Amino acid sequence: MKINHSRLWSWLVAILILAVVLALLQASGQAFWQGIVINVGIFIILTVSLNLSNGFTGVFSLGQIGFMALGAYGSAILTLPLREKAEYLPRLPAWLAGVHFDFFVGPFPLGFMLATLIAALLVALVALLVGLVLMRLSGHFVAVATLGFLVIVRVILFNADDFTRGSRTFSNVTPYTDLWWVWVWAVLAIYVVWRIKFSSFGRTMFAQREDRAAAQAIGIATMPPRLLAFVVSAFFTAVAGSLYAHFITSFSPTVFYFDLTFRVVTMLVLGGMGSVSGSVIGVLLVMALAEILRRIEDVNQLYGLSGVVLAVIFILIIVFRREGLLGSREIPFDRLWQKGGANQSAVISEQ
Amino acid sequence: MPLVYYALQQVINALSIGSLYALMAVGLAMVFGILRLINFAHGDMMMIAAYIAAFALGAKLPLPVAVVIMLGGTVAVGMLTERVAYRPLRGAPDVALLLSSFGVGQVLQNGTLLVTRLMQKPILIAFPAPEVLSGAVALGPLTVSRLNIVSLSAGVVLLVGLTLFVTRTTLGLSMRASAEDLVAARLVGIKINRVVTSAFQIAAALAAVAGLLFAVQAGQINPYMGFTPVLKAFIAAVIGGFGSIAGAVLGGFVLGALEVLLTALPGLGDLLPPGPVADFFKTFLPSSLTSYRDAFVFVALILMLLLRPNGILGKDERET
Amino acid sequence: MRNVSVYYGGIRALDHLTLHINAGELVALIGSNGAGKSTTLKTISGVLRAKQGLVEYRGEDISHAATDHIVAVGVSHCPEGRHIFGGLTVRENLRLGAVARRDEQTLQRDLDWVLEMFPRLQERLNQLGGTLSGGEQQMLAIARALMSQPQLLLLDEPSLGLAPLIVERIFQVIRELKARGLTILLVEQTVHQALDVADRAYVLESGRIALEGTPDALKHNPQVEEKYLGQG
Amino acid sequence: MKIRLLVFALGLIGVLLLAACGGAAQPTSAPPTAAPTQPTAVPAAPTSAPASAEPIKIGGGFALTGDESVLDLPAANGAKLAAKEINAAEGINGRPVELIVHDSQYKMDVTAQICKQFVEQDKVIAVIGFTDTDSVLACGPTIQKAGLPFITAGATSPKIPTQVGDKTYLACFGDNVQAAVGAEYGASKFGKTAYLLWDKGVEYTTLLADYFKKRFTENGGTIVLEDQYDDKATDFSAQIAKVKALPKQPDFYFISAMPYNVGPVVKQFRDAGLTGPIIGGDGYDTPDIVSVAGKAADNVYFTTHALIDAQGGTEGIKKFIAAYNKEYGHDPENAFAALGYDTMYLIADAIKRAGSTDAAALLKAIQDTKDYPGITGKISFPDGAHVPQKGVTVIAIKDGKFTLGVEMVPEKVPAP
Repeated sequence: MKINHSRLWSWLVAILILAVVLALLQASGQAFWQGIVINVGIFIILTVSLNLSNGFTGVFSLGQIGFMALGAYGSAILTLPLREKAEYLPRLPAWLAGVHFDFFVGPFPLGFMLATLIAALLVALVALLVGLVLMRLSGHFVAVATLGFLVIVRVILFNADDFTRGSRTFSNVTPYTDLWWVWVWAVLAIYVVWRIKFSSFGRTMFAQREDRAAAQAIGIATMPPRLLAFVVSAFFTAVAGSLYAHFITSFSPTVFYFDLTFRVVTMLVLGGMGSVSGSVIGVLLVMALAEILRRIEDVNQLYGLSGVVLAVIFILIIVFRREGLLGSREIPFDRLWQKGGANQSAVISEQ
Repeated sequence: MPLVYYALQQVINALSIGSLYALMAVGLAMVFGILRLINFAHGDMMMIAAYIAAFALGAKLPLPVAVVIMLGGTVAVGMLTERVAYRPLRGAPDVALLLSSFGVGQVLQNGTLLVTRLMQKPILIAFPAPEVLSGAVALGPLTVSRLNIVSLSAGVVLLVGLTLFVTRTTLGLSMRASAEDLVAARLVGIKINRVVTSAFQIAAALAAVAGLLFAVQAGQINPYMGFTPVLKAFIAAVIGGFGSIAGAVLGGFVLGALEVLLTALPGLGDLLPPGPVADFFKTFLPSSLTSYRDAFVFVALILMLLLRPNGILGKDERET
Repeated sequence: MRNVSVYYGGIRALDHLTLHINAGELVALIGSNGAGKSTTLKTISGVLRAKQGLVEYRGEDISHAATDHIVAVGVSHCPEGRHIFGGLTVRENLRLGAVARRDEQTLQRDLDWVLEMFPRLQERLNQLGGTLSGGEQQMLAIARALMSQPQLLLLDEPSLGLAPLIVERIFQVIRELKARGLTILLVEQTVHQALDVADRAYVLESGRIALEGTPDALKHNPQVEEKYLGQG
Repeated sequence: MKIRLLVFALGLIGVLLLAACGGAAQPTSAPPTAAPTQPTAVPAAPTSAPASAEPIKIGGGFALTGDESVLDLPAANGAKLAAKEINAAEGINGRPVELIVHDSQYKMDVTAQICKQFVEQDKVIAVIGFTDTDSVLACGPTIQKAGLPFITAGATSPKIPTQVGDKTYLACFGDNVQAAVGAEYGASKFGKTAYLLWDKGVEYTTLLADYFKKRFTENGGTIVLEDQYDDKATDFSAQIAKVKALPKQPDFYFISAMPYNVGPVVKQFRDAGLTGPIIGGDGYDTPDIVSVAGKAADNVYFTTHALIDAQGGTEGIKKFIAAYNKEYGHDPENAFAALGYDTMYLIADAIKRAGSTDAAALLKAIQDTKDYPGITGKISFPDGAHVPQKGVTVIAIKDGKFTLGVEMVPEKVPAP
């Protein structure tokens, strides 16, 4: 593939600006804002990867948060310090009980990175197996079946006490996650999903989303693109799970359930199913709105208010602007720095 | 013979929980049949009903009055959601309807949370169970809880009533016809909006009854109480073939039986006299397996979707 | 029907179509696949909406009326592919045919009349619609459409996929209905037979009226001969 | 049109972010999640204490909403009442105390977040709160890493100090103590056979059941059947069917349950015709047990920290009830209100003795606490212990009312 240098340049400029912003934030010591920006990054990974599986292929999965849970638990078990492991998970099998991914290269927690990768790869494998079965279904039956998967994951986490402490708090996870970790992964997720969208695989995803029968008729097999989307999506979702686990440091299976699913689905639908930049915008909008509403809620003790407002906005979008803010179009941020690029093609249209 | 009582007790449990699932699943199936909507907010209708009943009973209203208020309120909410969130989506893709019902569910849950908050009530409120539904009755050597008896009889009465309604009345026939073939239903002059509204009314009323019974059983209610039952109702509906009323009833009872089997068998090892049989159960069906029940049930759901997407009673004519 | 245009998404199915049917007339609508025949019927019965133009029935504008209202004022649409309710019995199917009517008293009379016309259905009253043979299903579909006591019957491809003998029987029924004074708009692929029973016919091509005239005139039109009658 | 959309979206983000900034820029005197049900929160700058002095900031982590709130809300109210009284009486060493309360919603991720907030934003010198072990496990490590003292009001796991670290203390007895009391009380009052049921999804109930089993069997008792259920289960028919299938009913049922399960489980046992005595732990100390189970709650016994009763209680309890009633308009809901109250006073006492808010000095002062006269009992941390030795109150429910059974110190306590 021929690399378009001006585009590459745009990516680099964008990343550089991001890096400067992060560095400034890091230096400011504003813990609150750092927390928010970390959360934004994690949700961007979640939403962009959900978009890959649900938006691009139209196979609406409600089970992705199950992958997140597996990623979180998987990597947390690997990085849990040995003393805590003995104290909290006394019945771990020996080969796991002695494992502690705490290697560093200088200040760089290589162990955390390895644990994240191992967990995410295992989850991708699980997704491959699950996908082989579930991606045969279509329409809303996929939604029900994947929701079933989410429930199954939850039941297993609840019952595999030896590994997860069941529904009791899994605590004492080392807080490795910081701004840099999250945003390196977020940029990577955006980049990968973006490249998939504009690859031939991406085109088949969209083609079979628009009309499965027609896609099959012209010889597009629906299974490979669906499966690819599902597995890559699960991989990044699991990475987000690992990052989240090492950010909040204490969690239980309840954290990774329907509330979170709905939150991410809202971000996806708001931004537009099929648009990577739309997902980023969706995350920013929903996070900002949720944060504002949370404050109103706290002051007035109107718990539930933010949930109602977000859900009403969600319904309004579904009813009046089903394709979301951007549909499957993109804001061509990789061309914003190209001379005249913004004028020539402000928005790339997929179809 | 305690083991015989154990078995009988489990049969009663299965029938009782099965009839609740059937009530829920039928509501789902009616709406699905006509609109192709998998209504995620259905469980929240149940929750709304439980809250209305709790406030009515808490205000010391007699049970029949409370039930009437509950039915009226829930049906009104059901109609409102249809008008606001589903009617504008006629003709939209399935997933849009599904997502909309998610939104509705979230609005109902958080709205309930907000309202209870404004009323200075805690999230979890105790359900003032009426006297009629508490306690146990001796049936020969068996002690059966009144709630079980009421659930089962309410289920049977309502389902028989519903069957008569959909086979004997024009509106009922119109509903079945609309579920079969929406275009043809329009062409013969059936008022689709009226049929859809009625379907939502009936679904809401059935959910309301189920909600009351669930609330009495649980003893307390919270805004999220509808989530698990609606998932179970999905399974029941899928087992029976989504969209078929008879299938939904059957699915409800099959699911009830399946669940009780999955809980009763693993427990057996503890009850049998010590010996090889008890050891067998303890080894292969330990009682800890019980808590994997929901996982098994959902695996069954997925298998069902893959192997017989139209359910036990379903026909293949929908396949297009 | 005046100047009607109908779109499927961005595709125009009917293009400023104008046609009229007089009371008591049997009008045939012929044309190749995708010419807009079924769309025309669906637009009249309110299943589809005209983006522009006017559908008028007995002086009433029904372009925006609900289907059930259109049925109630006397337009009955017997759709292509029959669309009977397979899970309902024949009796229930017929009962639903009369669902838009307000006069319950004459219901039994009409049922008798319809069953007299289709004695096969009489035998199968309590059978599920889905278990009937194709021809029986078509008869049921027509019978159901008649149960609404229509003044105007829209028949869409009643002979589609049926054995010749049964097609013959269907056309016999159509003649009978015509003799009873029913106004009929018939869409047919078997152009010969359609022209045999029709008083007048329109030829549709890509959403426009290409030709109009009496069956005799059309039969001898070289264009029609070549395109629709062929060797047959 | 496309450009307009883009501009619109970006504009919207901008507006929202600005609004969020505006919100964040507000002074943190009203912390985002300070939220009791009553609007009369703790005064940040009370009138009696010298207004000029900088307040001593203490974090209060409680699940004010969520399923655990039936215990946490009273505990938070008790702590706030104590803070108010302290400020009315010249504060601590001349400085007012500011109790910053955040709601953890009984969600473990939120719990971890608010505890980070205590350390990073609120800059508190110590944290108190929570009535359940899982929340402490979620919050504790953050406080421990920051080197700050943490006293839990009502989390009863004796393992907490080893699991979380050496800066964590309990203001209440450990589960091993109350389980031993439950076992000894049941054996002496009802007999030597018992049925054991526990919520397997929660740290507290699992430990309580475990300690009960240890002490009861060691004491010569037999567990005829043991069973478990998933946390937040609402249907206990499967477990009940098994109990009913027993050839002979045991002398009593020990059910280790969370407050939100107590009412339903008791009610369903009774509805099924099982009328024998039921014994439980301090999770039963909620008015919900009577409001859910009604008459079915009779013949239920449970171990807890104190009997909150205006007639039967001690002098300290009576005074506390009066003050609580004046502040909140109703009597304390359960013993957790008293525990919250004691915890706040306990930390205030330690700060007073330490003479500074330095973490090391404060920790030493807490460890040195000896016979601090709390209304839920005397509190000491002898020999480096982090769990106080306190008496256990057994409450019997009769005619829908909590009545004092006995106050006990167990003969033998299982090791944590």
